[in-house]
Amino acid sequence: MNKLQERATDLLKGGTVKLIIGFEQGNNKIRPFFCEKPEDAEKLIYSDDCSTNNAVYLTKKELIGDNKIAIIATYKEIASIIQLNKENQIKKENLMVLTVDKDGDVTELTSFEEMEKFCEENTPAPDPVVAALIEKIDKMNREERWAYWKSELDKCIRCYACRAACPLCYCNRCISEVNCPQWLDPWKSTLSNIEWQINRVMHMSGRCTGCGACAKACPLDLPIGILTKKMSTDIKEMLGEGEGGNVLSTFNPNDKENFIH
Amino acid sequence: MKLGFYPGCSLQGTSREYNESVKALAPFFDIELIDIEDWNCCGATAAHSVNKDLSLALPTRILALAEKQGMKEIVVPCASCFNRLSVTQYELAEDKELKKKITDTIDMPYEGTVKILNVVQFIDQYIKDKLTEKIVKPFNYKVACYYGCLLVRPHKILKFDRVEDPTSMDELMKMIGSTPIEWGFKTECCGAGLSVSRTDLVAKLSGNIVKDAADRGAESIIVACPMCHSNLDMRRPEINKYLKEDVTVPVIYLTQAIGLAVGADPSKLGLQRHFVKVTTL
Amino acid sequence: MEESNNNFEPRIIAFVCNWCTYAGADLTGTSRIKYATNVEIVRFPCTGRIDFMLLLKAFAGGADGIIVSGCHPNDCHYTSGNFHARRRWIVFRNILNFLGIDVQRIRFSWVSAAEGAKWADIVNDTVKEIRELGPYTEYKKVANYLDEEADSHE
Amino acid sequence: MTTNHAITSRIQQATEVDVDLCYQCGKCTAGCVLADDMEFPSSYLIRLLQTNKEENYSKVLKSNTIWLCLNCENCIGRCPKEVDIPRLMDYLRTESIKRKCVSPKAKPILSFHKSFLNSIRYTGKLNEINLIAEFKLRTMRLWQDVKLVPSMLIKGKLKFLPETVKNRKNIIRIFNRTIKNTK
Amino acid sequence: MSRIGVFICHCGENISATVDCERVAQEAGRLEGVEFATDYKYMCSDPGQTLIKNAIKEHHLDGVVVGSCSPRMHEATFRKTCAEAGLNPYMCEIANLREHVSWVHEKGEATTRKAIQIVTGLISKVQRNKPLNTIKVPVTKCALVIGGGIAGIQTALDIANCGQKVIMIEKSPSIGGHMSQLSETFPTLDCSQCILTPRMVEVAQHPNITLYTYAELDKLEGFVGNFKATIRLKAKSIDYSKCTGCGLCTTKCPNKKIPSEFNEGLGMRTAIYVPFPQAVPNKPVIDKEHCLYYQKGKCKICSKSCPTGAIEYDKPDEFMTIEVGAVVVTTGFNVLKTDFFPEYGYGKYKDVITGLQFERLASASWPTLGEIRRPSDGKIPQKVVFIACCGSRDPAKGIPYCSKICCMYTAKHAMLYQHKVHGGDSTVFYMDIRAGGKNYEEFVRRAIEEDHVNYVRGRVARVYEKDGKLIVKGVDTLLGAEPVEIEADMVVLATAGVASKGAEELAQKMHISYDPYHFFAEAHPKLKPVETNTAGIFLAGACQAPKDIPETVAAASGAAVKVVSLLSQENLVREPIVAVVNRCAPPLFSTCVGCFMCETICPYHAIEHEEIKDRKTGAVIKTIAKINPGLCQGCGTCVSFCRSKSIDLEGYTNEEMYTEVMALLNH
Repeated sequence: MNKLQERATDLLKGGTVKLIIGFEQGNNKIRPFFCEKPEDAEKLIYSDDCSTNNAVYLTKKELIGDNKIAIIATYKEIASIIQLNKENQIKKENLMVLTVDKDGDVTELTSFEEMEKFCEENTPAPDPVVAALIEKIDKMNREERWAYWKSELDKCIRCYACRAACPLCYCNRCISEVNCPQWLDPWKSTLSNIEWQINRVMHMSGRCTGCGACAKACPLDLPIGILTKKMSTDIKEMLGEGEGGNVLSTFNPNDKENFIH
Repeated sequence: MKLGFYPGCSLQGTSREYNESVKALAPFFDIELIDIEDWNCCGATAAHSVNKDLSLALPTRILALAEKQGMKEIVVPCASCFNRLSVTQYELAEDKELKKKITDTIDMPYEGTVKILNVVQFIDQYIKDKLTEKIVKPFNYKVACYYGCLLVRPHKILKFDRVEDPTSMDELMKMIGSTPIEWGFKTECCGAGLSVSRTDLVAKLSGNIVKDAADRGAESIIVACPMCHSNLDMRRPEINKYLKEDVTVPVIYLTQAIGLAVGADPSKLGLQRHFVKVTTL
Repeated sequence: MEESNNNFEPRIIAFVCNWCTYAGADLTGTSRIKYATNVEIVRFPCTGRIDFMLLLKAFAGGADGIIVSGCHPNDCHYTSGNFHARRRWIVFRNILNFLGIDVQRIRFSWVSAAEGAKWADIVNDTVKEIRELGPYTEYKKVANYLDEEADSHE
Repeated sequence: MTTNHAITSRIQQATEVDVDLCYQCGKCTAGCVLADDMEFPSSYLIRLLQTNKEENYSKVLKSNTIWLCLNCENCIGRCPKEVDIPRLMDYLRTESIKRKCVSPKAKPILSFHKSFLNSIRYTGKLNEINLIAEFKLRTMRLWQDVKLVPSMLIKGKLKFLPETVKNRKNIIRIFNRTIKNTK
Repeated sequence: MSRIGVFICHCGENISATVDCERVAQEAGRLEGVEFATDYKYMCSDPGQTLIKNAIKEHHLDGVVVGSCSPRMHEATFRKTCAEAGLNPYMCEIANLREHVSWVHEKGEATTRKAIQIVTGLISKVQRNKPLNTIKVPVTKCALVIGGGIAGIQTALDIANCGQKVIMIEKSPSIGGHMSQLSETFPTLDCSQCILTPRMVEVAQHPNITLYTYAELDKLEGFVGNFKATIRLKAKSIDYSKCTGCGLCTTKCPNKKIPSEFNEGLGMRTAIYVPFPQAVPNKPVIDKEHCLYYQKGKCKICSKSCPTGAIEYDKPDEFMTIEVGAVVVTTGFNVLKTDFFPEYGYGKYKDVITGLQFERLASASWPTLGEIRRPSDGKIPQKVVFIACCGSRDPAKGIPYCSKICCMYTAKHAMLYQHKVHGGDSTVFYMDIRAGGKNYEEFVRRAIEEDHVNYVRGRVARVYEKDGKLIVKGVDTLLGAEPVEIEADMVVLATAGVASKGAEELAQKMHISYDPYHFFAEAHPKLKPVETNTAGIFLAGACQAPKDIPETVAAASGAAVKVVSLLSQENLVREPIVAVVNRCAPPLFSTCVGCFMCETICPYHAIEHEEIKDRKTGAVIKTIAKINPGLCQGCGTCVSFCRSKSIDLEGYTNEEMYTEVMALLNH
C-alpha cells in the first residue's frame, strides 16, 4: 500500500471520516471513487487526469449528509473548494482536504490560506488548444462568430451535463427550472440553447475557476469551456480581481468602459 | 562585505579628504568599497540647468555601469551626485518612454535595480550597529550637524530622514560622544553651484549658516557634502569678510569625525587638507 | 414580411431607471422636444434592477434595438445601483460580442433628470443607427424557429 | 496658438508643471534663500507666467531669477500645491538660452555651467583646473580666486593632468545626442 | 380571468391633439382580460376620478390602467382613487401617454399605435400584479445622541423639549466638547463657558434626557424606528451613587504630571480627575493608563482619602443594550497638532501653539485668569504671529479643503491679544480672508482697523528659534512677494480642522457613508443636509465638515426636528416596493441556497441571514438570505443579480417586467 492508501485506511478505520472522495482506475480512464470502507482504500489512486472535478460532490447533501469526509484534491478541487467556501457552501470542520505530492507524500491542507498558497504554486499552464480556439474566434468578424456559435450550439441537446459537472452550479433551483416567468424554453432550440449558455457564463462570471469540467462533461464536445475561459480573461483585464470572485456584486466607482455615452 | 562605490569628481579633486576619510573608515568595519569601473561625472547642477536629457543620460550611464559590474548597492558620498543619481533613477522608473530614450542615448542596457546609498544611509546600515564598541577616542565636542539641501530634498524621491530638521547625523554624532546643538540652518542652502560664478552670494548664504552655528557655541560643523564643505571651508575668507568678523569654527566631514573616534590616523582622514584649521580638535 | 431598409421602422425597447432617465424623458415631453416614435419605455426603479435576461428576451420578442439608460455615475438614487449595472453590462456585452450577437443594437447611456434634450438625441440616434443596420433578422430567425418549421411544412 | 493659455500649456507640455495650480500663497518665496537677490522671486515669477502674456514671459526669460535659483528644492518641499519650481526653472533656463535672451547679470553663471560641461564633454570627468581656466577665459575674471591656487596645490586639492573616462567616445556621443553646443 | 379597466385621459387636448384617445380605448377594450375601457377629457378631475371609481365598483374590476400624464405626476392620485373604490392601489398602473407620447411625437398613426402598445404592455403587467400592503413599522420613541458637544447638547435639548426621550452618550468624562475649551466666541466676544454651561446643566437635569458619559457606541443594529444600540460604559472606577464630587481624591493623587486634554496639553492633571471645574457630571474618573494602582498595583491613595468609599477599582467595562427609534451623530472634529508641521518645528518649540491652545491661554478659567503668558517661560509675549491655513488648503501635506472656522477665530485671537496685551504687536499671515456670515466681515475689519492687527498676505515658510525668539520667515505677496522676517515671542498656528479620531470606524459600525477625509456624508449636500443615507440616522455639527458654533447649532436644531417628526409617528408607513426572498415547501424551504454573494450588492445592508430550523430539534437545516423590509429601499439590484431568481422585487417582479416587455413587443 502506498502512503495515500495507508492514510485513507487509518482515517476510515479510526472513524475520523465517514467517506473519502478520491480517484480510482476505471476500465479505460480515471474515475471518481467514493471510499467508505477501509478495505477499499487500496483502490485509491492519485491522479490529475480525472475529467471530473470531485469538488462537485461537496455540495451534494444526499451524499455527504452531516458527516465528516475527506477529499483527495488536485488543483481543480482545491480551487473550487476555496471559491465554495467564499460562497458559504463549505463546512470546514466537516471537510478534510488531502493532496499528494510527486513523492507520494500525503499533505493535509488545514486552512484556506494553505489552499490559496497551494493554488498559487500549482497553477496549471493555460491550455493551448483553448487559447488557440479563442484567438481564432476573436479574429472572426461578427457574422462569422454568430454563424459559428449558432451551428455549434444548435447541436446542444440540453442534457445539462455542463451544469451537473460544475462544482459551482449548486443552486437548489437553476434558472432553467424557473417557470414564472419561463425565462428559458425548457426544450432544445437554438435560441434557448444560446440563452442557456449566456446565463451559465454570466452566472459564472468572476467565480469560474477554469477547471474545464463543463467542457469535458459535454457529450457533444461543444466548445462551451472557452466561453467561461474568455469571460474570465476579459474580466481580469477589464475589472481586475473581484473580491472573493464577487465581480458582479461589487463595484469600483472607477470601472472603465467605452460604450456608455 | 563588498559594496559598490561612486566617488564623483569632487572627491577626486577639491574634496579628496572626503574620499580618503570614507575609504579610511571602511576597513574598520570590514567593508571593501569598490569603485565603479570607468565612471563619469554625474553632470551636477550644470547639466540640468542647461539640458534635461543630458542631466539624465550622464547619471544613467553610471548606474548602467554599476549594474553591468554586478553591483546591488552603491555608496555615493557626494550629496550632489547622490541627488542626481536618485532623481534620475526615479524619473526613469516613472516614465517608460523617457527610459527608452535615455538608454538609447547611452547605448547601454539599464534596469534601475541598483540601490543608491548616501553616506549617512551607508553608515546607518553597515556601521552603526558596531560603532559603539569600536570607539576608542570619543569625539567629545559641541557640534552643529549641517545637512544642506541635496541630502534631504526632494523628499518624495530621496525618502531620507525628516525633510525639515533631520536628525540622522545628530544621532550618529551622539553615538561617538558629541553633543549636537539645536540650530536653525540644518537644511538651508549654502549656495552650492554658485561658488565660483557668484561668490558674493555664496559668502552671504554660507555666512549665515556658519554664524548661526558659531553663535550657538558649536565647536565644529559636521557635513556630508563636498559642496557644502568647500563653501563653508574654502570660502571662509569671503564669509568672514561678509560677516565682518573672524569665525574660526572648522568644518568636518561626518566620516572624518567618526574616523577620529574609532582611532583612524588623522592624516589618512585628510584633516590637513582643510582651509579652516582643525587645531582645536 | 420582408421590409426594405428604406421604410423599415425598427422596434426599440428602452429600459430606464425611474429617477434619472425616466424623469429625463418626462422633461423631453414637458420641453416639447420631438423624437421618433419607435421607442417604448419600460420603467424600472433602478438600472441595477434591469435583468440581462430581459434584454435577451426583448431581442427574442422581436426588438431590433435596445436602449439601456440610468443615472450618471455617482448620481444613483440608491447610491450604487448604476455602478453594479455598469459592471454587469461590461461583462454581458463582451459575452454577447464573443457569441456574435450584435452589440451595436444595444445602446447604453447615462441620462439625468435634467437631460431632456439628450434623451431625444439618444432616441433619434439609435433609431437612425438601427434603421441603417436593418431588422435583426438573424436573431428573429433563431427565435421564431417554430414559425420557421411551420413555414417549411407548408 | 490663439488660446488664452498658450504659454502655460506649452510649459505644462514640456515639464508637466501646471503653473495654474499656484494660488499665490508665497510660501516658496518666504523660504527662498536668494529671494532678496532676485529681480523678482519665485511666486512673482509664477504669477507672471499665469498671465499668459508674451511680454511677461520674456520678462521671466530675461530675468536673473532663473539663473540664481540654486535648485535647493526648499520651495517644492513646502509648496502646498506641489508646483515643481526647480523643474520649471530648468526649463526656463533652457528656453532662455534658446531665445538668446540670458540676463547679462547671469552671464557668469551660464559661463560656469558651460565650462563645467565642456570639461566633462571630452574627458567624462570634471577637472577643476580646466574648469576654472575656461571659466576665467569666458568671463575674463582672470584674477578671481588666484590666491586660492597655491594653498590648494599644497593641500593636494588640484590636479593638473585631467583624469579621463576610458570610453570617451561614449561620452562624446551622449553629448552629441543631447546637447550639441556648449559654446 | 382578470377584469381590467382601462381609462384613457385626453388631458384637455394635451394628449388627444396627437393621440387618437378614443381608438386607444377601443383597441384596449378588445384585449383579453379587459373588462372595461373608456376615454375622458380630464381623468384626474373629480368627475374623472368618479368615473374610475364607479367603473371599479360596477364592473368589479381587479386591475386598472390609466393612460394619462407621467406616473411621476399622478400615479399617487389614481392609486388613491382606486383605493377609495376598494381596489388595492398597487393594482393600478399608469401609461405615460403625455410626456412620453403626445408631447414628443407628431399627430399620426405611429403615435397612436405607440400609445396602444404602451397601454397593452401595462395591461399585461397589471394582470400579473399582486395586491400589496404598505409596510408599517412601529417606532421606538427614544433617540440616541452620540457626542456631548454643543451639537449634541442642542439636539438633545430640542428633542427633549418636544417631549421625546433622549439618551446621550459622550466618550469623555464630561459633556461640553470643544466649545467648553473656548475663551470668547466670535463675532460677539461673549464668553463661551457662560453661554454653554447652563445648557450642560440642563442636559444633566432634563427629565427626558438620560446622560451616559465615558460611554461609546459599540454596535448598532436594526433600522429606522427600530435601532438596537449596544453601548460600552467604560469603567470609571468610581461609584457615582456614592461620590459627592468633593474633589479630595484629585488633590491627593500622586501622579500630577499628565497633560490635560481639556487644556490641550498646556496644563497638567492627576490620574483621578475631573476634566475641568464646570464639568458635567462634576465627578472624577480614574485614567487607568496613568493610575499608579492600575499600572504598578500599588497606591490606592484616592481610595484611602475618599470620605464616602466611592472608589471601586478593577470593575470591568459594562455593556448596555438600548432600543431607539433614531440616532443623531454629533461626534465633532479634531484639530491638527503642532507636531504635524515640519517647517514650524515638528512641535518642538513650546511657544509655537495651536489656535485651540491659544483659546486656553486666553481663557478666564486659565491659571493666569486670562492674562496671556507664553507657555515656555510665562512671559507676556510682546510680539505674536498668527499663521492661518496651517494644513488647510494644502493638498500636498495637509488637507485640500478650507477649514472654514480659522479666519474668524484667528481674527478673534489677534483681537483678544491686542485687548489683553497693551502695546503688543500681532501679525496675521493669511492667504484669503473668508468671513462670510452675519457680522463676520465687520468683525475682521474691526481687528484690522480698530485693534491694528497687522494682516500680511502670504504664507510662512519656516519658523525657527534663536536666542529665545521665534524667527518667522514669511512673505508679503502684496508687495511683489517681498520676504518678511519677524522675531516673535509666540506663534499661533490656525491648524486644520479634521475628522475626529475613530470617525471611520464609527461610520462603519453604523453603516453610514463618509467622505475621503472621514467626515460623515449627508444624504444630499443641499436638500438633505442633516440626513444620512441610512434612514433614521442623522448628523449635526462638525462631524460632517468644519462648522462654527452658529452653523452647528442650526444643524443640531434641524436634526432634532427630523428626529421629532420621526418619533411623533406611531408607525412608519413605507411603500411596499421591497425585495423579498422566496419561501417554498420543505425540504427546500426557499430556493435561496445561501451563497450570500448578494450581501455586498445592497447599499442599505438590508440582506440578513435567516436560519431555518427544524421545528422539533431546533437544528439549523439551512441558512438563507432575508431582506429586512425596514432597510430595503427597493432598488432591486439584488433581484437581477440572484442566479437562482430567489429574490424578487414587489411591484417590479420578474414576471411582471417580463410580461410587460413581451406584451409591448407582441402587439
